[in-house]
Parts: sequence; C-alpha cells; structure tokens
Amino acid sequence: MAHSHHDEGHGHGHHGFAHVMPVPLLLTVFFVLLGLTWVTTWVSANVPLGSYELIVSMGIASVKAGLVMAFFMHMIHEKPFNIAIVFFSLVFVALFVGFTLHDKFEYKDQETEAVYDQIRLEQAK
Amino acid sequence: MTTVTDHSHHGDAGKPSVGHEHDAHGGHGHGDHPDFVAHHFDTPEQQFDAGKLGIWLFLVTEILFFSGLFVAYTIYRTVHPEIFEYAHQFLNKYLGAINTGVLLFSSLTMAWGVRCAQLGKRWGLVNCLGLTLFCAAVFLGVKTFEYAEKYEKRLLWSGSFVSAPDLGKEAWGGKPAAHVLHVNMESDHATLNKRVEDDLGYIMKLWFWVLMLPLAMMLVGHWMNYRSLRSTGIGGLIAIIGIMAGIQTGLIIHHQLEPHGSEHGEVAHVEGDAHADPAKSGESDSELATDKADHEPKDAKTVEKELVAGNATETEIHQFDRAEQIPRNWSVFFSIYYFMTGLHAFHIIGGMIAITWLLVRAVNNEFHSLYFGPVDYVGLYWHLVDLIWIYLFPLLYLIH
Amino acid sequence: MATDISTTPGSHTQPVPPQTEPDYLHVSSGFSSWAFTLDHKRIGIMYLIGVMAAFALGGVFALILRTELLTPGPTIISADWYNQMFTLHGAVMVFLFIIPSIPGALGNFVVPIMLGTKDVAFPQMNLASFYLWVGGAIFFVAALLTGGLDTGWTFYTPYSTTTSTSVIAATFGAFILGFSSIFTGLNFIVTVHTMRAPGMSWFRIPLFVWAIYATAIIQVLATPVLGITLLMLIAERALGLGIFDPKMGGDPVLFQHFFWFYSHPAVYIMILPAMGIISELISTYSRRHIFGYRFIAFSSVGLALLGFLVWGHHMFTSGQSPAMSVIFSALTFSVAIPSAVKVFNWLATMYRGSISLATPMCYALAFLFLFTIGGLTGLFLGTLVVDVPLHDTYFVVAHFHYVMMGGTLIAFLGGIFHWWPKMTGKMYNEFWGQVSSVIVFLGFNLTFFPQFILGTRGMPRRYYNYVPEFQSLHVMSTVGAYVLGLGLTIALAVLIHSLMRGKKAPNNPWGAATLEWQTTSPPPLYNFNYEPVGRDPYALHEMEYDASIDGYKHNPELAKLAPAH
Amino acid sequence: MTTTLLTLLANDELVPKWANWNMFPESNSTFGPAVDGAFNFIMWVCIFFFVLVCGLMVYFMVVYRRRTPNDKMMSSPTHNTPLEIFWTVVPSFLLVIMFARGFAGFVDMRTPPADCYDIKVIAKKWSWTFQYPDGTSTNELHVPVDTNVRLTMRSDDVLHSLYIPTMRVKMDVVPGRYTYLWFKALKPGQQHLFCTEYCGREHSMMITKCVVHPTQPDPNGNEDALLNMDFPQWLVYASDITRNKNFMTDGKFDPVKAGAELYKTKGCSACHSLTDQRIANGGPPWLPLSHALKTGEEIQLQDGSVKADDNYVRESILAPNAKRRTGYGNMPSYQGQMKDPEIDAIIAFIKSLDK
Repeated sequence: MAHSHHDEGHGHGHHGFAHVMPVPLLLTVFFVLLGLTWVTTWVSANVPLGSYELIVSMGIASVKAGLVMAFFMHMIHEKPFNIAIVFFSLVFVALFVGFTLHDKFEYKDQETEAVYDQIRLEQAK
Repeated sequence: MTTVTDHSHHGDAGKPSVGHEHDAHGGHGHGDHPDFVAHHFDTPEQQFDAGKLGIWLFLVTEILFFSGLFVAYTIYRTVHPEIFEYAHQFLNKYLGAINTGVLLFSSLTMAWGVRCAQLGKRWGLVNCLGLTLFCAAVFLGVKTFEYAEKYEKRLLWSGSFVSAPDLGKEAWGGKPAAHVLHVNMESDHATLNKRVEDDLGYIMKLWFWVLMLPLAMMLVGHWMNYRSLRSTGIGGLIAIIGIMAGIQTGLIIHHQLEPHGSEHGEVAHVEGDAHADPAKSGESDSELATDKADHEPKDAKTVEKELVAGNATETEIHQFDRAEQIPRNWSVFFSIYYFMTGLHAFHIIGGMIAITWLLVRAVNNEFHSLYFGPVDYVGLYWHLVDLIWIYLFPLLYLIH
Repeated sequence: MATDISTTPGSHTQPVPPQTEPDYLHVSSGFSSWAFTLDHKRIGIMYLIGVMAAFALGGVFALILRTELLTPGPTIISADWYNQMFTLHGAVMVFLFIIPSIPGALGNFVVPIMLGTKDVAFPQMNLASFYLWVGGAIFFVAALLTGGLDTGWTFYTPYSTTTSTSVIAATFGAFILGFSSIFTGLNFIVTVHTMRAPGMSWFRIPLFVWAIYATAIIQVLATPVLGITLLMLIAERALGLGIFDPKMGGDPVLFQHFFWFYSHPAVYIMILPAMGIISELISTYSRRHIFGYRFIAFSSVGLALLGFLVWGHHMFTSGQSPAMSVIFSALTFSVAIPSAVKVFNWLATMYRGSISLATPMCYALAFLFLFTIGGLTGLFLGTLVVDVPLHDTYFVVAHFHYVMMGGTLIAFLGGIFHWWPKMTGKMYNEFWGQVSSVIVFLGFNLTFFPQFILGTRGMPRRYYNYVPEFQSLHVMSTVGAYVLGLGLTIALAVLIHSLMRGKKAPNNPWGAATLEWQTTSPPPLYNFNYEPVGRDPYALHEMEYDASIDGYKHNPELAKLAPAH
Repeated sequence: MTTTLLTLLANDELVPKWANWNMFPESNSTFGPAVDGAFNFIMWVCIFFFVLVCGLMVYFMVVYRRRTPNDKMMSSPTHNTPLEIFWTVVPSFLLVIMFARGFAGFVDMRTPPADCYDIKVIAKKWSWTFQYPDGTSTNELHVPVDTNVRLTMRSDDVLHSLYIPTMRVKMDVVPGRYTYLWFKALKPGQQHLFCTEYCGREHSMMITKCVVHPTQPDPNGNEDALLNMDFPQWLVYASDITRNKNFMTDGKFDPVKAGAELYKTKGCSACHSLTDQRIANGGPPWLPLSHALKTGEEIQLQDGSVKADDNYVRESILAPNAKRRTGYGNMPSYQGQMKDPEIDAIIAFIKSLDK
C-alpha cells in the first residue's frame, strides 16, 4: 500500500494530497438529493404502490446514499482500499441480514398465536 | 546517526519517500517536521492517509453497529407487518421529510466546509461549520417536537406499559398499551395539542435559560481575550438557537398540517365506534363479575373513563383489549422507532460536539492544504450519520 | 517465490549502535509518566499487568468452581453462588482476559517495533483503549459487588432480561470493552497499512503481525455488532424493547443470532494472535525459516473472514431451522482447513531445524499438542448429528478450553517468556521456566481431558449438581485444576524473580531475526537508535551466537552461506 | 466413485468391535447407529491426525534437538507449494465425508415420521411436565418401546433444553413457540433426562427420568413393578390419581390436594379464576361457583336455571354445552380426558375454595 502509487493517477496540483470538490458539483448533488426526498415523500403520500413500495423507497434511498458517498464523501477520489473496506462491510451486513432472515423464515410458522395466548392467559391468572 | 542509503530498492515500502528526499539528518532530526505533523509520522501525507484509513474503518464499525438495528427491524417487520402498517400512521412524514432536507443541507455545508479547509479559506470554513452546526440543531429541535408530541399521545416503547425488571415499576399502572393509546386517541384533539404546546413551551423556556451558558462563555472569552472559549460559546449559541428554531418549525408544520394531524384522531374514532359493539356484548356477559350491582352493560366510553380513573376491573380491561382492532404489541414499533432515532440522535449530538471543536480550531486558523484531516474526518462521519437517516426516513415514516 | 522474501541483495541490517539514550522504562518516571503515556510499549506493559490481574481473578473463580464440583450436591458454595461464579469466570476470562490479552499486551508492545516504526498510528486512541478496558473492568467488578451476574457469559434472553442480578452493569461493561477492542484493532490495521519501515513490504511482515492484522479485521467488523446487541439487551431489560421477548412478539433465538454473529468471530480474535506467536516461536527456537510463509499469512486472513460465516454452529439445537443448521455445518468445516494448514506448516518448520527446548519453545510445543486436540475435537461439534448429543455438555467445555486455554493462554505464556527479556531487559531462570511449562501441560490435560469423557457420557454444562456416576471424572478434573494452578503460579514466580534478580538481557538472546531483536533490550523511547530497514524476518541463519554477550548477533557474512532452499 | 467411497466409509458394519471407540452411553434409540458411527469415524480421523502431528513433533524434538548454540544449519525448504496444496486439499475430502454423515443423520432427527405417539412437554423453572394424549400428565417422561414418539415442547418462562443421552436427542425449548423432537426407543428401561440450557438456580436439578416401557410385561423382567408395566398399563396407573404419592396427606388420598394440581395441569386455570374475577373470554370464576355449591343456589342458564350441585359440575366437565350459562361461550369437553377420581378431586377442590 504505497501512497505515492495511488496518488499519482489523480494529479492533485498545488493542493498536495487534497481533492477539492467544485462548488457547482456540490450544489447540483444537493438539489438532486432534495428532489429525490420530495419524490419519495410525495409518492408515499399519493401513489398506492402496494408491495412495490418497499422496493421503490429503498431504491430511492440507495440512490441518495450513493450520491452522498460518491460526492460528499469524496469516494470517487478515494483510494481503492478504502472503498473496498466499506464495500466489504456492506457484504458482512448482507450476510448478517441474509442468514438471520432466512432462518427466521424457516421457523416463523412454529410461532403461533396460540402460544402467546396460552402464555398470556396463564399469566393473567 | 546512520543514514539510510538505499531507499530506491524498496519501492513498495510502507513509508513514503517524500520526506526523505532532502533528509540529510536521518530519523530523529525533526528539522523538517512541521508542528501539525505528529512525532511518529514522517510526512503530512502519511499522517493524512493514516487518519483517513482510520476514519473509514471507524465508519465501518458504525455501519455494522447500526446494521444490528436494521436486522432487528427487518426480522420484526417480516413477522409482524400489521404492527408497522398500523403504527406508522402516527409518524408525521412531512416532518420527517423536512428533517431529511435539513440534514442533507448540513451535509452540503459540511462538504463545502471540507473544500474551504482544503483551500485554506478560514472564514468560508467557519461559516460552513456554523451552518452545519445550526442544521444539526434544527434537526434535533424537530425531533424534540416529535418526541414531545408522541409522549403526550402515549405513543411510547413497550416497556412503558408493562413492567421492566430493572425499573422495578409498572409504568402507566401496568395497563396494556392498547388502552392507553385508545384513551388518548379518543380524547379531544385540541386538548392534546394544547398539552403538546405546553410541554414544548416548558422545554423552550429551559433552553432559553441554558442559553445563558454559551453567552457567558462568549463574554468571558471576549474579556479575557481567550479566543477558543469565545468560539466555543458561539458554537453553543448556534446549537441552542438551532434547537429552538427546530422546535418552532415542528410546531408550525404541525399547525399547517392540522387536517393531517386530526386524521389520526379520526382513525382512532372510527375504530372506537367499530368496536363499541363487541365491547358492549362482552360487557353484558359478565354477570358473576365483582360489581354485581352494576347489571347495566357499560358502553365503551364508560369503560374508558374507568380506565383513566384506574378503577376498571380486570375483566373489563381484558374485554376492552379484545374489542380493539389495534394489533397486539403495536408499541414494539415505537420501541424500534425510539431506539433507532434515539441512537441516531445520539450520533448527531456527538457530531455537533466534533463540529464545535472544529469551529474553534477553524477560528484559530489551524487548517490549510497540508492539514485539513480533522475537517475531512468529521465530515465523513457527518455524512455517514446523514446516510443512516436517509434509510431511517423511508423505513420508519414512509413505508406502509 | 522464496528468494524475494529471504535474502534480497543489499538488505542487511546495521549493527545495533550502543545505547546512548535511556530506554523506554527509564526515559521518564512517576505515576503520570505511565498513566498519561502515549508510548505503545508502556501501554502494552499496563495492559499486561491488567490482563494478568484479570486472569488471576478468573482463575480463582475457576478453582472455586472446580472445588465445588468435587462432590455431587453442595460442596462449598450455594447454587446461586455457583451460577455467579461460572458466569463471572466466563465473562472475565473472555472479555477481560483472552480478547485483550495478546493484542493488547504483546501486540501493543511488539507490533510497532516489528514494523520498524516509532509508535502505532493513533497513540491517544491506544491509551483510550486501555482506559476503556479499565472502565469495562470496573463495571464488571461493580456487577460482581451489586448483586452479581448469573446469566452465563452468553447473556441469553429471556433469562438475562428476567433475572434479578446486575445484568445492566455487566453488559454495559462488556459494551465498553467492545470499544476498547475496536480501538486496538483499528489502530493496528492503520499502523500496518501506513507505518511500515522502508523495505518492510507486505511479505516481510512477521507472521505475528499478520495474525494481529487478521484479528484486527474481526475486531473492527464484528465487535460493533456485539455493541448493538448489548445495547438492545440493556434496552430490553430497562425499557422493555420487545425484540427478543416472545410476549411482545419478539424472538429469543434472534438474540442468539446477534450474539454469535460477534462471538463466533470473537473466537478467532482469541486464537489468531496465539497462532501468530506460535509461528514466531517455532521458527525462532528451531532456527529455521518458517515453512510456507504465505500459506500461514493467508490462512490467518482466511480464518478471519471465514469465521464470519459459521456462527450458526452454536445453534444447532437452539430452535434454529434445520436448513440453516445444515448450511452452517457445511461452512464450519471450511474453517478446519486453514487451521490444519498452520499446524502442518509449523511441523514442517521444525523439520531439520536446531530445536532448542527453551521455555517459550516448551510452551509452543505444548500449544501444538493441545491445540491439535482442541482443533480436532471441533470436528465432532461441527458434524450435525454428533453435535446434537454433545451440544451444551462438558465435551464443549473441554473443547473450547483446549482451544482457548490450551491454545491462547499457553501461547500467551510462551509469548511472555519469549519477549520478556525485550520488555524488561532481564533474563529469567530457564530451568524453572521449563518446569512451569511441564506442570502447566500436565495439569491442563488432567483437568480437561476427563471432561471430554464426561461430556460424551452426557454431563451437561453449567451444572451445580450432578448424578453420582460422574464423580470420579470430576475429581480428576478438580485435582488437575490445582496442578494447573500450581504450574501457573510457578510461571508467575519465575517472572517476578527475574524482575528482581534476573541478569541483564542481551539484545537478541534467542537469535530471532525480526526487528524487535535488532534494537536494544529494553528498546529506547522511539524503539530504534537507527533507521530500521525491513528484511526477511525469518533469515535466522544470519544470526550468530556470541558467547561474550550470551546472545546472538547479525552476521551479514552468513547470508551468503544461506542453506540451499 | 465418490458415492462408493462414501458408502464404504459410512458402513459401520465393517468396523470391528475393537475399533469402536465412541464414549457415549449405550444407545437406546434408532439414532444410535448414525450418531455413534459418525462419532467413531471422526474419532479415528482424529486419532490418525493426532498421532501424526504429535508423533512427528516428538520425533523432530528428539532428532533435531539443538546441540550447540551455533548448530550448522541443514538445508531444508522454506516452502513447497505442491506439498502445501496436498495437505490443504486432502483433509478437505475427509471433511466432506464428515459433513455428509452428519447431514444425513440430522435430517432424520429433525423429520418426525407421520405415525407418532404425541406427547406434549411443558418446561418451566425448574420442572418438566409431560402430557399424554389421554390427559394424564407426569413429571417423568414415559414412552412405549419400539414406537415413534414425538415431543411437542413449549416453555413457560426461559430457554430450556431437553436432552436424553441414551436417545441421542436434544432440543431447546423456546418460549413463544413450539419445538419438536422425536425418537424411537429400542429397549425398555430407564435413563436420565437433563435440562441442558442454563435456566437459573435449579438448572442442575431439572433432571428427571425417561422410562421406556416394554410391549409385554415380562415375568423375568425388571424387578421394579412400575418399569415392568407395559405402556397402556402404566398409563392407567399414572392417571389413577388416588395412588399418586404427591396427593397423599398422612398416607391417605387427599382430593383437594389433587384437585389443586389438576386445576393447573388439566388447563382449567387458563379460563377459570379462583377468585371472583372473570378471566377475559374465559369461563365462570370458581369462587362464586364454590359459594353456589355450598348454598345450593340456582344458576342462570341460557334457557332456564339449574341447581348447583356435584352433578351439575360433573356434567359441565364432560358435556359443557348441555347446560350453557348466560354470558359464557363454549368450553371443550373433557370426556375421555378426565377420569372419575379426577372429576371428584376437582369438585372437592372447588368446594374447598369458599372458606
């Protein structure tokens, strides 16, 4: 992980190792984010999407997250290793959610209202 | 001192050779070692890269930290979707959207601040940080309004209705959550709003007095010519005014959306009516119950009154519970809501402290193109807090 | 492949210049010079004292437990006390001792020197990590004093949310300790990435550092999940959160998923650094270049990552779905391979070596023996159908003690004896060191081997009382525990004696080739009196014994006489 | 090829007696061969590797011991990729076999056959309750030999785990849901039944017995009369509360004591309170009923009324819907689930309430 190798590609001029984001870019990203927030709220209030709602709103959220990461968090200029660790952390989150959720799906039918009722009633006595 | 002779052979070495190119005095000569570079680093760039990797790793820990909550949310929602469908109506999605916007704006000013730091623009940075701090405070203010409103409606976490072992008490008299909710939903909307406003008025008054602290810091800092104290005071002032502004925003939006606000009441009303009948029929059955004197079937309203007064019988309570169409354990939604937003708010507060620290250092003109790491790191943290909110907003406020 | 990591032309060390400045122990003195130190070596020493104290506490608990189990039924303490003792034994040993022991104490001391740097990347954070450890320890002690803790170190709900003991204090302590662990791990990753000396390429990093690096990956990725799990548990108890509470529609099995998502990888936090130490010891005391450097290095990282995929094997009988159990069992077997690779590589390192039975090597050989048993018995538990009768019995207790104690503790002791001259500048009594290792080895086997049989015969764990037919094996185990205690006391006495009477240590008493032996004993404040250069850390043939200093010196001439590979 | 190899390695018929190294107590269920066979196989793999590793270790220790501090270095490789790949890959095959054997047996363990004798298990701090289909409930598990038995388990408080070493079965009992376990016992006799999930102070006292009853009472069989009964015989015996030691006062059967226990174990407590408060959606509370029985007052029915007496209570248990009280819903019939002495005990218990 030698530093000099990674930095050569970007050409950072007189600012040393800093990657300066142009103001118009920041402003554009901000207004896009604001627009997406408005869209997702409006859709939620006015468009009955049913089961697609989850996908749509999480999709919009992920686009927003992507914009924040890429531009506000300077990921487009980041070292590949730093991007990789964030990516891998998400892989581990996916593992965590995936395995646990799959397990829950497998046995959730064993949990019946009857069990709760029985416990509730017995505790009421 | 031995001089290292043969660096070029080790092109893949850990330390960059920048500092050594004109390094005639070996390892311990600190002649070219500027103050802003810590003793164990060789170059500003090495220091920056170490910090950057460090903060990214810290963000990774934050992602995994919050992932636990997202897993809990996902699992609970998968098994009990009805609770989420029912309970999310009590969150005001417009307030959520406004808060999202506020946080996004604070992200913009933070990113702009990083730019200013990189370019060595002292006052640009100070302004950006001040704005970020203000937005963070507004966010917390709006949250304060939301929490206060929910408190008055008794939209609380599960443990506030049943006993929790370490609290050693039965909150709300140990009544099942559904009763408390129903009673509150049924009560006059205007009264409820009045109570919310009273609470917030009290909170505002409290903050007003707390305002004296940063003011005092500013004054003392000014008189003693102690710049850091003065800037800390300004930071505190911004934060408190921001919170107060946030609370006011919440109140205004709430009033603006009054039709939406009363929607909640209506929902509960309709349900209350719908279940009056089963409640009635259930009531007439209990002849052998204690109060033999009371042979007249009670209507739902009477039961509510008795519930409020605390003298309804156990039998009645259970019948009342059964009559409700409110999903069982609905208050777990609010458990999750308070836990997630509370932990997020805790991170906001942490970020505000860090930003105030940056503000003080920015006023002291400590950042420049070779040393802007702290601004960058806090910025990354701040964006992550924003990212988490970007997901919390639809998950809690939007999805039906 | 071999040549680029062994003898690169021109990569020779400089002779260590004579000591001109005071060593790190004498550079300053007074309480605050230690309490507020940012020097990784002093922090390492403070950690060492801390974890040894924690180990002593946990050890006393263990002896009380073993004494109680001498007879079925009450022996010396009540059932309530027994439950508190095994809980605190587990919690103290896991959270206060094993997890911070090697990275916090030995890792802090040697990793920066091995990399040829002045300090870790974030010295303040390093100190904060130590004080978080202290804070966590205080909470644990507070829990002990205010009602104790009787949940088992696993804090399974709903028992932990309903018991009347101080669960919140203890879980908050563990929460804080989690952050201590995260800070240590984060620091090491950044240090390894950005602070290496010139010439210290990735494949010249000593294997101990690779192991610590792999450990740090787990610490950073897994520990936050423990943090949130414990916060949720606290909320469950204090606020009635409802996620894990079946009465609120929650799921106690979910808690186990949360817990083991951290705690299985945490098992590798405990064992990986030990494997790193063993790689150093076996190579040094065999005077042989480590065999299969890359395989060992990659197997460390491989174990760290695979360790995240197998947490469900703690839950085969917990109500987890059979489908997930099958998946987790299959994944579990994948973890066996990197561990086996390491053992074979260590053996191959000894082949044709010049094996010295110095105290650290005695411990390393004991490790090899015990870890082999510990690792192999894991196969029984990974196999679904065999795990069903063995789960939650003494077989599991024996298995993890063979790995955690026979593995980590023994390696930790080996590491202490190995680096002791570097840390203190004093030599210890070799004979009594060897005696301690033999007694520890014998006592250990006497304690834990009978527990395999007990478990297979059906003795459940966490039992205060047991059916009389198990008594003879329990008696053996209890006797063994006292022998083990004796061995450890001797080891401690050897170290303390060395502090008072030990003769001055040479810079390189063992003939090791890693960088920490190429500086003075003890090292100066900034670790080196010269600018160190990374070279092959296992070029042991370049080290030459010098009777006048009773230590080894680097002789560049020998590099040319390198034995054929 | 692989399949052949697998069958060969999984065939425990081929294992000679001396090679059977498993340390389990003697198996008494159909799971025995799968568990013990897999254990034995792994045991031998372990012994092989243990001897290999430690043997080499000791051999090297002796042969290559250091003689002088500057031993002349012998040439030896620093790595050997083919060898390393060899010892990475070859053990993997053994692991695949282990997994496959474990998998096959496990699927069997977790798939109860269709024709099972069902026993309900309720675990709570710190006792076990086993309920048989005829309504009998005991604190020890009794099963017929050579029959598939399925346990449907639930917990009233915290996690417990049911473990019968000789049956090679274990399953956690989780509050809030049912978990299942099945086995088929091969021989009559009694064995230990443990709780293996830590559950508090008396965790280690949550030990009971699993008794396997023979198909035919064997005149030369077990001396213990109870163990020698066949299962139906035992069931009759167990349901006869008058012979139950727990319900004796001064050596005589005490119906009130028995009634108090039956009130809990038969599930009356779910709907009938012992006070004058009605349980939600439940049946008539028993304190007023007790009073009515004493005074012999009339009870209001949906059509008419009836005098409160023993016959009325008995009928309400066996045919609850024959006489329905105003304001109450249905109650399940206990016909065939409660025997006369039990009904008498319940009546005695109800009468004892109104002091």
